[in-house]
Amino acid sequence: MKLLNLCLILLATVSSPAIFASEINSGDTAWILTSTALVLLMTLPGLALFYGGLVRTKNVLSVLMQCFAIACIVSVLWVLYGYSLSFYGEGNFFGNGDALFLSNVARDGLSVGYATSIPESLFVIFQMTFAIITPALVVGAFAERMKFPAMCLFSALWLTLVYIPACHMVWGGGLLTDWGVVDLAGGLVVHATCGVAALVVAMVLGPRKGFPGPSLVPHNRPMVVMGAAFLWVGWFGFNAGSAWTAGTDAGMAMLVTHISAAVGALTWMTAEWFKTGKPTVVGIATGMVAGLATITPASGTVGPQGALLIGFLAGSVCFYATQLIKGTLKIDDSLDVFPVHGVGGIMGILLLSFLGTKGILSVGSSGDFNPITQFIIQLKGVGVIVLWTVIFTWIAIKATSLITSLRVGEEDESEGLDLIEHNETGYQN
Amino acid sequence: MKLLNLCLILLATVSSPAIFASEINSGDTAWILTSTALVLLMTLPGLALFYGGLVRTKNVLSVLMQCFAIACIVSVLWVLYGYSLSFYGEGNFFGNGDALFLSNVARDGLSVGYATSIPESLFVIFQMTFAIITPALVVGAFAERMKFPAMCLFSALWLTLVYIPACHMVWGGGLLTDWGVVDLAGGLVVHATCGVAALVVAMVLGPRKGFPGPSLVPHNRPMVVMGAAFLWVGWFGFNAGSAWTAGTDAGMAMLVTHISAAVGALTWMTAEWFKTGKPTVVGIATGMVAGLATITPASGTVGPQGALLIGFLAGSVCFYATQLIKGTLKIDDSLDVFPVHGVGGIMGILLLSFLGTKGILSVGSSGDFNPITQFIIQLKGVGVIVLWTVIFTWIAIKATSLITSLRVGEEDESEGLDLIEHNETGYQN
Amino acid sequence: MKLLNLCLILLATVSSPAIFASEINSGDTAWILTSTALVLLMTLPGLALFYGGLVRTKNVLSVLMQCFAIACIVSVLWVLYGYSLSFYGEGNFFGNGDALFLSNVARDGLSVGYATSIPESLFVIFQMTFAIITPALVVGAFAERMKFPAMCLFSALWLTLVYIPACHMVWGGGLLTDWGVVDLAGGLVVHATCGVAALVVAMVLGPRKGFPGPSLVPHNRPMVVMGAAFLWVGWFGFNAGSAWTAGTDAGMAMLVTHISAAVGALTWMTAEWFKTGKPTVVGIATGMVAGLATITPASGTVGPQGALLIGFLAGSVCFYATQLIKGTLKIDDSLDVFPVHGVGGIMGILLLSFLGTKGILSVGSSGDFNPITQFIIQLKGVGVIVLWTVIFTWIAIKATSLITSLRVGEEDESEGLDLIEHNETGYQN
Amino acid sequence: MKLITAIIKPFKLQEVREALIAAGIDGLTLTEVKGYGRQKGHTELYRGAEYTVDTLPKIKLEILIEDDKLKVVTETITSSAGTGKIGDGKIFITSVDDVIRIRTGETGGDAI
Amino acid sequence: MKLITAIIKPFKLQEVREALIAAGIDGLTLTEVKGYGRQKGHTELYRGAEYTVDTLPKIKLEILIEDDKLKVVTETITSSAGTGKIGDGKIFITSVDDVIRIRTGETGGDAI
Amino acid sequence: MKLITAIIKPFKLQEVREALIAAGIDGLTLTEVKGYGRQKGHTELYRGAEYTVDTLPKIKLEILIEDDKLKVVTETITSSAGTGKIGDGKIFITSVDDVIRIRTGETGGDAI
Ligand SMILES: Nc1ncnc2c1ncn2[C@@H]1O[C@H](COP(=O)(O)OP(=O)(O)O)[C@@H](O)[C@H]1O
Ligand SMILES: Nc1ncnc2c1ncn2[C@@H]1O[C@H](COP(=O)(O)OP(=O)(O)O)[C@@H](O)[C@H]1O
Ligand SMILES: Nc1ncnc2c1ncn2[C@@H]1O[C@H](COP(=O)(O)OP(=O)(O)O)[C@@H](O)[C@H]1O
Repeated sequence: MKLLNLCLILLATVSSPAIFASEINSGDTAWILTSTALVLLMTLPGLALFYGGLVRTKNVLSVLMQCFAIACIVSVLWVLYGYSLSFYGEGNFFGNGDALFLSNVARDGLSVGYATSIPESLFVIFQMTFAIITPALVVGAFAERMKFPAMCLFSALWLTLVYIPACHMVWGGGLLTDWGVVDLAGGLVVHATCGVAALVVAMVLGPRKGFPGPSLVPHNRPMVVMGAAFLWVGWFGFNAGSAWTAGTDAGMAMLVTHISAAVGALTWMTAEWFKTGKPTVVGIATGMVAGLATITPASGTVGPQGALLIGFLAGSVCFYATQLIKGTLKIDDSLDVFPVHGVGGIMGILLLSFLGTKGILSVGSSGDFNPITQFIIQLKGVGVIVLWTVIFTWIAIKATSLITSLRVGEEDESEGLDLIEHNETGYQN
Repeated sequence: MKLLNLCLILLATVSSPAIFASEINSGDTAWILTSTALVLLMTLPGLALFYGGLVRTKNVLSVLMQCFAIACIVSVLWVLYGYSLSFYGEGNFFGNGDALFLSNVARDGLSVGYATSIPESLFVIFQMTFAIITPALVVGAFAERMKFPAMCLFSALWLTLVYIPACHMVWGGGLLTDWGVVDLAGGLVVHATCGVAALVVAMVLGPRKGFPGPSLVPHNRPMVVMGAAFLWVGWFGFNAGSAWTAGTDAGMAMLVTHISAAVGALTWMTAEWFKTGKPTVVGIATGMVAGLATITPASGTVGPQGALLIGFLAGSVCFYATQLIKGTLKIDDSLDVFPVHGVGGIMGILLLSFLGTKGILSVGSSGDFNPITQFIIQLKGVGVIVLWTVIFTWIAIKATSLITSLRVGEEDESEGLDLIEHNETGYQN
Repeated sequence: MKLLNLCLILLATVSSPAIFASEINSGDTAWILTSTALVLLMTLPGLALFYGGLVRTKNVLSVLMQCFAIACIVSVLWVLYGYSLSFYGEGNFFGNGDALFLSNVARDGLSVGYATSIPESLFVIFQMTFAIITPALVVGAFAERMKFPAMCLFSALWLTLVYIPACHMVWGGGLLTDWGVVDLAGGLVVHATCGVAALVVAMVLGPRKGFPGPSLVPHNRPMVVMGAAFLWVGWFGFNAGSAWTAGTDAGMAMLVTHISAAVGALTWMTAEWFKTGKPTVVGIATGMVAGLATITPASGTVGPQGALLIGFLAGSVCFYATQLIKGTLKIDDSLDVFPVHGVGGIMGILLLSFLGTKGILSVGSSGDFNPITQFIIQLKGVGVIVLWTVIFTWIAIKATSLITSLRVGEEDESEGLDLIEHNETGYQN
Repeated sequence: MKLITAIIKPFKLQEVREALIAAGIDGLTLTEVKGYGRQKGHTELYRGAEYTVDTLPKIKLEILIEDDKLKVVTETITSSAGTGKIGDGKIFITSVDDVIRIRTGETGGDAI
Repeated sequence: MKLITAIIKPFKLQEVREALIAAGIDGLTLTEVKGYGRQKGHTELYRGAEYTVDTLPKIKLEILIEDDKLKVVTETITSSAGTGKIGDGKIFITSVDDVIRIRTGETGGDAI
Repeated sequence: MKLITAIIKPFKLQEVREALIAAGIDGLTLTEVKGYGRQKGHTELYRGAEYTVDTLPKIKLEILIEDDKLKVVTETITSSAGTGKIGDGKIFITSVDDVIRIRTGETGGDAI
């Protein structure tokens, strides 16, 4: 009886969720619910404002509209087939159709594979917010000239042909999962894909009228800063949410994410200060985004000191990459998606091999850990994703151009997309 | 062995917070704390910006001020008597005075009734954020012409005469609770009441000078989009917070909420595209709000497929309702509160009978579940709330008009409320 | 015995918070992760927008840049030595160097001292967000005239000489911890330091050209309201996060925080209405901030009724203090940091002695509780912090002036800091 | 040819425009300006302090017409823009040497 | 001295400016205005309702010149601002009594 | 009657206004304009690239006066708006045929 009592007393004090691995943990669930809200905040309003402020007055609504429409279209496609093709089944490049229309997602269902302590419904929507932001990032490449119907079609195709397979390959049990590629929150899946796609799309579409030239400048820099702030705050959900639990991994992910953002911002600001004589607010904000993009894949494995280094490389390399693409190569990747996200994401993927903590990285790769081995795995991963993205982005944009014209006419471009495409104007007096 | 079995059985059931009804669960609490912040974000800055962007430059501050003042006034009244009259006691229409001044709310107290795993203090403030947003939504009906003192008085009366009884009837153990009306997060309590009130107030006040006409257009559409984005993100707390726990219900509520928002947005955009030839950003944002309002009561019971349908109906029906009210009936419900929130909320309340999952709905209603039976219960609930709201909104606005004049003069209306009512101007050069 | 062992083993796998004091609790961790995001939101974009809207068009970017740069600089210094000097070691005024470069912060480490149920990495970053906002608040004192390089240097020095020792003294086991000073979320550490520093800096720098005069008015009041809204929402993380757990303390902290904000807002609005004849939106927003600053130290100990009183005193006293500093004393503390934060924070620190709940306060002070005794302790605390801040802020600003000039030239001030210091302009047509 | 410059109250713009169209005037150029005159400005508030804004928003209309329309136009504006209260504004009449329509190169009366 | 006032399409501004500089004109003042004329405005949308905005954004250039440059300037503007479509705008020429350079107090031709 | 058009530096506006009031001028109309002249513009930055903005914000004052006040007004403006640096701006003087006060219908000197 004493024994029984003891048991009961002990039990009475237990309130833990985790007793059997496959049960919902309310703390983890609370954190991923929150993270989902934070990642949605990154796109709406974060990215929308960041991009919207960077374009000219006459195009501000078109950019907001593009981000908004992408968020909606991707959400629907994710329900219809995106989630299923990304996270169900064992294919190398695509999953299977077991969860089409989310038919498999029970009200009480637990998440599959990793993330075992949260509901599957939550896993679906958390991942959906990643699927939303990736094509929305590509908006920066074709801003101020692409037609809205073409934009919708292209984004839907691109999600299907690039994002979903990349997601499946890296996170969903596909080829790169098998290879042991480490990518916590999307250096490859999100940033490399959108960055490379941006280059391809920018080259196919051609530059804006007046590029390069002094007329293509931000119409509302406070809006840019505001958007950047939401990206920063939201990114806590992006990276620390990707730890799937509310524990030490999430805490460290948040800390290193923040450090890299801060150092990336200061480095870019300083580089610009040296080059041009003045520090700028668009500069510090852009450096911050570069710092965030670069730490993204590594935020599950590096520590604070590694984050300082990653932030520094993000701020400096991405700054010079921006000069290169626009200044030297004269490619009108209008809002610098490739140099910031593409370069940052790939750099982070590669750096993490050397900056990671041993014990953690070996989880991802097979057997015991060796930085060089991991680096080669990561490099192969980059190769596959970059190649895949180049090919299928090109297919997506070309296919779109066969169905509907990609660009507005020259005069319409002068007039501005807000009026031409949406019969609206941003600001009235 | 028996003892062992007993232990195992006990352990097997432990994972849940609910084993002993009266203990705080830190995960649930974390999520409701977060949800409270999210729902406050919906009003400030969400709704304030959404509405503020929709009015003309000369009235932007007046709308922000109205939302802000309502938030403050309601908070105080909620502490003084609102919470007590809503959630204490068994009256059909009103609660009792046991928690006036929150005297009953102990520092360590647990929440009453449902929501048994969070502190009562948290229950008080989470509910308070709902009480704030409801009268703030009504601002859309009287924007650009109501005097500020009248607005304050009316909102206080309306909270007392409409919101509090509706809240008590549906959620606080009153008449509709007894009938078994299902309303997860406020299709009736929030959206039907504010929507119907908007119609009444708009008709009593009469239209703005220049209505209908081309001069009454949004002064800052990026502000509208920004506000809409915060509504979207905040609504995750509104609906998924109304699950009271951080578990599968919250995950599913968030997922279906998001789906309905996305589909509502796309549907409205498409309807508008057909009707006018162009998709607009104010349109897509409004459709999104309609999608959110409509799923609100149903977000605890429908699944992803049901959410697709609800979103579709929200986007299409609310779009045409907007045309009807302003275009055909010429009622200047200035920012379309009734067609979006009223129509949406009521539609959601009725639809949930048919789209809900059996096992869940039967919790709300008595005995075993039958869609038709539930539909009739829901319909009766709508009848009571609509009737009650019409009568008491009318009383509240008429009582206000006896004490202080409702509208600014014609010349002052031309001048703008910012200067006339607040001696401030929105933007300076 | 076997049976007993089995039970124990099963229990040992339980990850419950309560069972062994020094284990991660996922719910608490979820809430502090969220709170960290909320407190960052307070500075970026909250405070940045609040301050940015209050200045003139030509200086909007400079203010955003100052807030942004401070956030980044402080983050780096916090990693290098700030955290260590604040929270490690037993010195009266400074901690020690055991965690320089966060070398002591293990991936799996638990937080030290209080906050025992969250990871140390999370403790580091949560505290970092407080260290960020404090010097950012001082921006309000030197806005529209300080040079950017001087601003950077001063902020770094000030963090080191004022914030870190204040933080260590009150929260990190230093002098005021020993005395038993109660300061939940930073009435002394955050608001008294920034407020007093604002006065010192404003007096050393001298007033803006045109002060006092009608030209120094907000350029974008909707931006001010938006910023205020984020401060409100973010403050939930500030105060309720400072409860360290997701339980009853956090719930009550959030409730009283909200009440004080609402009452502070209404009181300021009413005072202004009496004095000037009109209620204003900048007024209601400022009163809200005063209400929040004042409840900050007391939010762990007062109840709802006490919060009503604190909010009332905040709104009225801070309103008149603002008139005094600018109107009577003619000190150009440009955005009223001292009267709002300094006066509010100190008032809250002192009031809590009388409004606190007995059982709780005695935890902070020694032995059994007596309001007068506690008041004297609090008063001594105020004395030390105010004196320390006056002296070291003066040293920091003077040291800065020896290295680089503090103010832009008169003509540059007319031109605006955006162009002069950053070669950017806020808005383009 | 004459250039009529009218400074009017912004909320009268719609009415003036319609009256002008009715009078057969279908070309004009508007500018947002600030006026200072006998009409007092207003008080604004900022954190309990009052300050006076003594300029008021006005709309400037510039209308180029042939001489014979002078009377019609000034009378149309006077009657449609007037409220009888201080600050209704002014109309200036200046002579213009010539006018050119950029599109066609036409000059004089044809170009209006 | 003459004051040339040109109303042009905003997107032509850059071109006109460059042409004027090439023609030796290095001083001018720009104003953002709204124009109403033969060129139709556009339709805007708001929640399913259409409304017409019949004024169009234009740029007004004011250029003070000595009489002998009149022809060069009007021709430069006409050729650089023209698209051949309705709404290209107009050029007004008015006589100016005198001009003063504030900095130096110079007047007349020296002050331009 | 004369119309005095002065282009001045924005930060001098307050001073000029006060000087004019002191000189008995209590009516004027302001427009925000952009000026291009000998005063160089400034460089702006965008993500590491520099671009030149060669127009500068200026304020245009339009003041209608009777002929006898011409000298007072131009001198008042010249002295209060001058900094002695390039870009101080210009004053144009043009003759006005007539002026009408909309409120009363007064014309000529009475209408100013
Ligand atoms: N002398 C003037 N020169 C230029 N504009 C003037 C002059 N006097 C008045 N105005 C313009 O006319 C507007 C109305 O003038 P005001 O004196 O206020 O009233 P009223 O037109 O009834 O006499 C002013 O706001 C200003 O824009
Ligand atoms: N009578 C007028 N007075 C003043 N401005 C005019 C007049 N007619 C036209 N304008 C200006 O010139 C612009 C172009 O005129 P519009 O009639 O549209 O085309 P076009 O110049 O090809 O004849 C108008 O938008 C308006 O700003
Ligand atoms: N020829 C001109 N026509 C019209 N406005 C002019 C002309 N020249 C100068 N301005 C205006 O006067 C301002 C000052 O002229 P600028 O040549 O820079 O210096 P300054 O007045 O000292 O000679 C310019 O910014 C422009 O607005």
